Amino acid sequence: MQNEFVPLFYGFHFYLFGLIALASAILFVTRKSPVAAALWLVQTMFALAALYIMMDAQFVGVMQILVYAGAIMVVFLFVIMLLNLGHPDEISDIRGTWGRVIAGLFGIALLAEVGAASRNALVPALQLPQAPTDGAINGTAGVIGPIAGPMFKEYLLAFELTSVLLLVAVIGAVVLGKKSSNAR
Amino acid sequence: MMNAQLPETGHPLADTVARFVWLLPLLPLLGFVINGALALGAVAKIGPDDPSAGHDHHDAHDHGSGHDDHGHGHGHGHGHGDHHPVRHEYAGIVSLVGPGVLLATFGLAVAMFLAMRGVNMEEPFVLQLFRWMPVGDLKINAAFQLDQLSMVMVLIITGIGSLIHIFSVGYMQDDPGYPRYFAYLNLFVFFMLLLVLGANYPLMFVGWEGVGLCSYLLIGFWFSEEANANAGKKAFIVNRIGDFGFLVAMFMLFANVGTLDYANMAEAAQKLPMGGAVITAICLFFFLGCTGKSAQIPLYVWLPDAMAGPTPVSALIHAATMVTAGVYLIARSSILFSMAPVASLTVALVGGLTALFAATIGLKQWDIKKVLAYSTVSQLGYMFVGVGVGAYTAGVFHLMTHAFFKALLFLGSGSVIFAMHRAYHATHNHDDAQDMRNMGGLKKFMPVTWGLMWIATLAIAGIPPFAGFFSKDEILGTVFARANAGPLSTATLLGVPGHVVLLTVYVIGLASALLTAIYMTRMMMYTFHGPNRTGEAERSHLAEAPWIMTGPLVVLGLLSAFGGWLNLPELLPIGPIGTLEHWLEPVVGVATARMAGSGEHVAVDTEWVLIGVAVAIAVIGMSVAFARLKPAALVQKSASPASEGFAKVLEHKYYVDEFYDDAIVQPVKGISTTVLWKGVDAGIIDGLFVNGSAAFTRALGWMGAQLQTGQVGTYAWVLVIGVLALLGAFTSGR
Amino acid sequence: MNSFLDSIGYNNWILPVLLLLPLAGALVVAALGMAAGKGADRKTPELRRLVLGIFTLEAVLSLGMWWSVNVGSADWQAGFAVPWIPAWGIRFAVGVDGISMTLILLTTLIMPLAVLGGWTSIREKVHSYYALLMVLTTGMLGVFMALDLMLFFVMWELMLVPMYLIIGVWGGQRRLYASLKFFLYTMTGSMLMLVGIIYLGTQAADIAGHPSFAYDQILHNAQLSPAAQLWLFGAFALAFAVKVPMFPFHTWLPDAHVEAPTAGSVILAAIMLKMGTFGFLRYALPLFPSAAMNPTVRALILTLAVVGIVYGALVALVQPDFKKLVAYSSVSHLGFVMLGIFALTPQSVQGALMVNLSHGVSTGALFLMIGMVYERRHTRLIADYGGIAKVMPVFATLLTVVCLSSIGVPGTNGFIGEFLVLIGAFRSQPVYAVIAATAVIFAAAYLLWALQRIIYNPLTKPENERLQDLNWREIGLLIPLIAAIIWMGVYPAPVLEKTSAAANRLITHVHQAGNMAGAGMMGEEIK
Amino acid sequence: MLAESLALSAALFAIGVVGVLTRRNAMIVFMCVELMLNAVNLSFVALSRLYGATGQVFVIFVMTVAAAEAAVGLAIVIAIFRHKKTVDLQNINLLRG
Repeated sequence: MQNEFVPLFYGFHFYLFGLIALASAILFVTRKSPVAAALWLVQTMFALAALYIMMDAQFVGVMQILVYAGAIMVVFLFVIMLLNLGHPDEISDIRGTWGRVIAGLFGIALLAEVGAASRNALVPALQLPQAPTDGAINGTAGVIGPIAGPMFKEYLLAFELTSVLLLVAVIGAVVLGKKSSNAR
Repeated sequence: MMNAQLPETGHPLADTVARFVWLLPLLPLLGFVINGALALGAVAKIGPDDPSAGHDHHDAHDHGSGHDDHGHGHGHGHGHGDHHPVRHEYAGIVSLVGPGVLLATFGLAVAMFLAMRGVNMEEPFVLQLFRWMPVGDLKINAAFQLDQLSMVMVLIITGIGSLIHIFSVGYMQDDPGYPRYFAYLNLFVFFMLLLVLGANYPLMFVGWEGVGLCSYLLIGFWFSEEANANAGKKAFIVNRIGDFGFLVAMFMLFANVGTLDYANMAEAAQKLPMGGAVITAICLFFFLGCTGKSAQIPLYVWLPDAMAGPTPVSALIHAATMVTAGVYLIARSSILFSMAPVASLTVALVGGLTALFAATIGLKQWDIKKVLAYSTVSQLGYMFVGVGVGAYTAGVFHLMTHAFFKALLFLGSGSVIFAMHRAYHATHNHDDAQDMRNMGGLKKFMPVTWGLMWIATLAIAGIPPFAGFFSKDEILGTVFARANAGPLSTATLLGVPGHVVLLTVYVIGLASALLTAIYMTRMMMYTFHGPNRTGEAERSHLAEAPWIMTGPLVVLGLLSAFGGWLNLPELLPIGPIGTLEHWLEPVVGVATARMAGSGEHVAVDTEWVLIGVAVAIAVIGMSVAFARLKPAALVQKSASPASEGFAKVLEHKYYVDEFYDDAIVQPVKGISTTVLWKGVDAGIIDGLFVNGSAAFTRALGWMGAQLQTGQVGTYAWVLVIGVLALLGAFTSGR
Repeated sequence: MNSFLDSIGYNNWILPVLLLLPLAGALVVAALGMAAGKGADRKTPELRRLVLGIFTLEAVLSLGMWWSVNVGSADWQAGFAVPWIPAWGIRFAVGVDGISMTLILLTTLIMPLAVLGGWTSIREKVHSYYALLMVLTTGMLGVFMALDLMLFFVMWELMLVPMYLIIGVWGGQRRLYASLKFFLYTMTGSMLMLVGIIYLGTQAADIAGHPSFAYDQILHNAQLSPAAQLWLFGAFALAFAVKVPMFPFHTWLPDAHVEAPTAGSVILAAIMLKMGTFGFLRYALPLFPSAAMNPTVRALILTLAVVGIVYGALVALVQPDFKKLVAYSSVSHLGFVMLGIFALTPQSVQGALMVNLSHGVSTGALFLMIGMVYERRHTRLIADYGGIAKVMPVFATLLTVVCLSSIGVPGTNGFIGEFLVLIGAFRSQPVYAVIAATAVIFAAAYLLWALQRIIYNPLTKPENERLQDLNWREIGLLIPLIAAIIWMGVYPAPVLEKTSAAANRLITHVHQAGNMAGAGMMGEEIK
Repeated sequence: MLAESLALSAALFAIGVVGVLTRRNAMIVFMCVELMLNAVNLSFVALSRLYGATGQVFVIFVMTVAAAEAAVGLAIVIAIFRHKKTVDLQNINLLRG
């Protein structure tokens, strides 16, 4: 992917998926129906997965599709169906005009502040180096090995803790979801 | 400590019996320990292992045991000295130990006295025992000082003390607290000896407070009556006001002179300017201590109440020994007082005023012991006049004669009360056994007591040749002499020239001598003369006390009659002249000379006139009393009308107690309760600050809780605002 | 004695052992309690004996310090130090001088008596109670021993928690209010102190920038400007003043005393109040001499001390509750200690130490005796008693002796301390000393009045007629205290000699270091 | 491409925020949170091209957390719905003390 031809082709697709992600995200927040919203979110995630793959993060991209779009969002949809929330209510759940305007202003303010922060190089890490690092260039960055390395060495403890977290989450979900007989 | 002499260093007394001076206080202490253990052992009933286990078990136990404890509860229901027929189980051994240790101490004291007479001693004999409070440059040792002054005091204390102990064997014989009584009495003698034998002021202070403590315990001996317990407490607290003065005086002395030992006081005190503010303040603070212990204005109020204790206690503590500690203190500090004429004038003036003031109250008291109590206050005033004008020997002399005749008077009144009590007890009458209106005509029932008490009365009134005449006359004579010459006459007290003050004191002295003669005669007449008012049934039970009680009276009678020979004036060469004066010369000589100044003795004929005036006044007083008082017109206390006018004021002691109560005690309690406790403590500190800050926190918390709506949406909004603000702050900060 | 102690290396191990023994005991007791489960309280008799044994062992072990500690030496005695948190320069360092040695002995001797005092009155959660008492002991001893400011702070807080629980769990009716008040009051003060300690630790850092909390290091190396000294002194003084307690930070004391169980009151009064004054002596004065000698600061503290003396006495006069009365009397007595410390003369400082000890003994005894009579009658109100000398003569006798000691009657320990404080204070601060001396009057008034209303007067209440006198256990536990009262009153010289060198060093140091604040005439008097 | 990625990430994040602020349906708010997580993931991945694969490791962790969160969160939603018959956040104030 390092040949001269790539930038145009690559750039086109990069912007394409970026715009898809952006558009479907906007559509996602504006849909009244939860089901529609969920589907637009899935769309966003697919677009993001494509971006990941384009950025040499193939493994993450696959995980994005499998875990996020495939598993998590399906659970969401499943719950929406289960609770029969598929039909938009007569009364919209969206806040009033002023709420939307202020929320929008907040969003813009947030973007502006992030932009200003990166321009002011407030966070030293945002002083971006001009050239990509070696690992990124040699094309091995996206494959599983470089990810698994630090994960099972440096971040072994964190990794093990995530397993505990997941266990806790599973138990918590079961306990919460169980229909308690003595519920009021 | 520089002058401190150990027995080895060749003091003339070092090889004599005087090296056992520590035994003097130790013996009574031993008596206290034994009697105290017996007292506690007799009444103690060890409780069960688990005190909170309930009372059921105890009930059965208590009824079964039949201990004499119930006697206690009942016995003191009405008045003191209620004579229970059962003698204490340890009465025998206590009667042996209690007076025994005192007699042994007296014997030892006499031996030391003889040893002391045998040597020529200018320096005091100081026996260092151990280091007591060695802190930095303050080096206070437990040390005893035996010199002429403390020897006299020791002899008075142990001598009179022995007699009173013996008397007590009879007086207290049926009291359930018999061993406790002797324990306290022994403890008192211990502290009193510590007071006079201590070689420095702090050690004297130990004795000073210790005797106060014993006085407290003995006044409240029959503690089941609130009045007695109150009187004891009052005595202690009022004394503490005086002790405050004593303490401050010691502080000033140490801060300015650097020592608290008597031994090098004379030389150390030279640092201070003569008559300066510091030495005057020191002396005045010491005198504040004296007004407490020796019951002078304004702190005399405790002594009359102290009569609530058993009568022998009144004789020993509140007449003969403890209350004279103030006089001893000034005699001991004569070096200091002679350097402060203003303080000395104050002493003399306060003493004179007290003498007069108390004498007037004594005129209208009905309780026989109260009369004697005010008489004691009055006579103590005399002693202070003596030591105030620098007649230290005369002051100590009067202290001694007063110890003789006042002990006799108290013990005599004790006999009377004993008899009255027995009579009332026999008929189950609950009338007042101490009120003179219930007495009268006791002469024919108790002739020995009557005779001896008349000797004492003549002595106190100042009729020659009884003891009191000599001592009183010497004091008055010196006052007159000092008014004419010497540093006192030239000093000024609050702008009033010294000689005016002293002449006033002289006149006051005469006036109170007159009053003394009157009230003493009144007491004798109402008690022993005229018709008997005790009651028909009781009369047959009135009788002289047993010999164990009258015996000591006889000895005291002899001393009261002939005690004056111990220090005869030059004018009356009927025996050795000025024995006591020569004896005390090494201790108070320098100070006396300084106070006398260059002034010559008063002319001989003037002196004769003075003596004549004094005697005439005493005779006039007694005659007036004889002429005006009508014992026959008296009726029993219960039938007596309340007095009117000034008599009522006198009978209520000028309402001084009431005044102190209203002006000091109640305000202090009131302010403490309402302002300090409820106001500052509970109101401001706890209310405003402590609970206030809690309320403030709670209010903040409530406000915070209002934000806590439970609406996730709201939280999200707040969160975003927070993030925006933080980011904004970081972005714009750069 | 000394050679024997040397032969067993006493000085090398005694301090850590004293600290660890109660801690180990606490673990054992807690484990026993857990093992016994629900029926634990039935095993109380055996447990009590075990606990008493541990405390007695502790006391016996500590007694050797009386001989082994060379009080004249300028070095810390029986020192022991190991690194604790090296990264922050915190060491586990302990050591004693004459001052802390006497206080340690007071602690170890009071503790068995406190256990005996609550022998039959603690009936619930006994295991936890004794475990807490032991932890508390470690905390208190640690405060006296610590030579590292962080260790000191940890110990300072360590004793707070058990006492909070003891009051809060085994206390009286309003125990929650009282324990919370106690906790918050003390905590407020000590948090500021923590800030001060951290600041000091950074100031005493070595060249490489490693902080050090070692006491000597801070004492000699910390360069503090006068302004910084003032602030730090304020932070430390607040923590200590609450603990002392000085007027106006005293209101936790009456509540805590009234609500605490007997042992709690005894420990609180006898030992924990000494922490405050000890803190002033060991930390606030020597570390910040120029602040301590600042005329304004000194006048403020002396004024508060004297106000506390008189105020405590006056308020004590009108208390209906005997425990409260004694609590306020503590305010008064501790005022004497503060007066003595800040008068800074040899007599006054040693007198202050003496008041510390004698207050520990006599007030401890007073609380024990209140506990005894409370156990029988279940009331602390003075008005509910009266005339009980008739039925409890032994109790009455002992109470009288203890009250006299508290009043400061000569011949008892109370007198020595007060006398020395006043005579010493008079040399440098005559006005304060004279005002303080009036307390001798008030002390007699409030205690004798209470005494009269409790043991004297007519026996009118039928409930009191059936009161039983003390049992042998109670008499036995009071006898050491009575003996100490008399001994320290009659022959205090040995105790005074134990503290004299340390006190003189302190005075010299503060006067020299704080010279700019105007040491005045006192400089040349210390030799 | 890096700057664009980060910009997109920021935009997606802002959209998520706006969604959280404007929506009251618990399910949608949840999904908005997921969107925000995804936006962060995008940053991680983008930056991992510069700094190495560690960023991707964190993406994995984030996903795990998101999965756990979804599990528990949805269980809570179900429990609440069972109780209140609604998922409208306005009607839910169990958090109120």
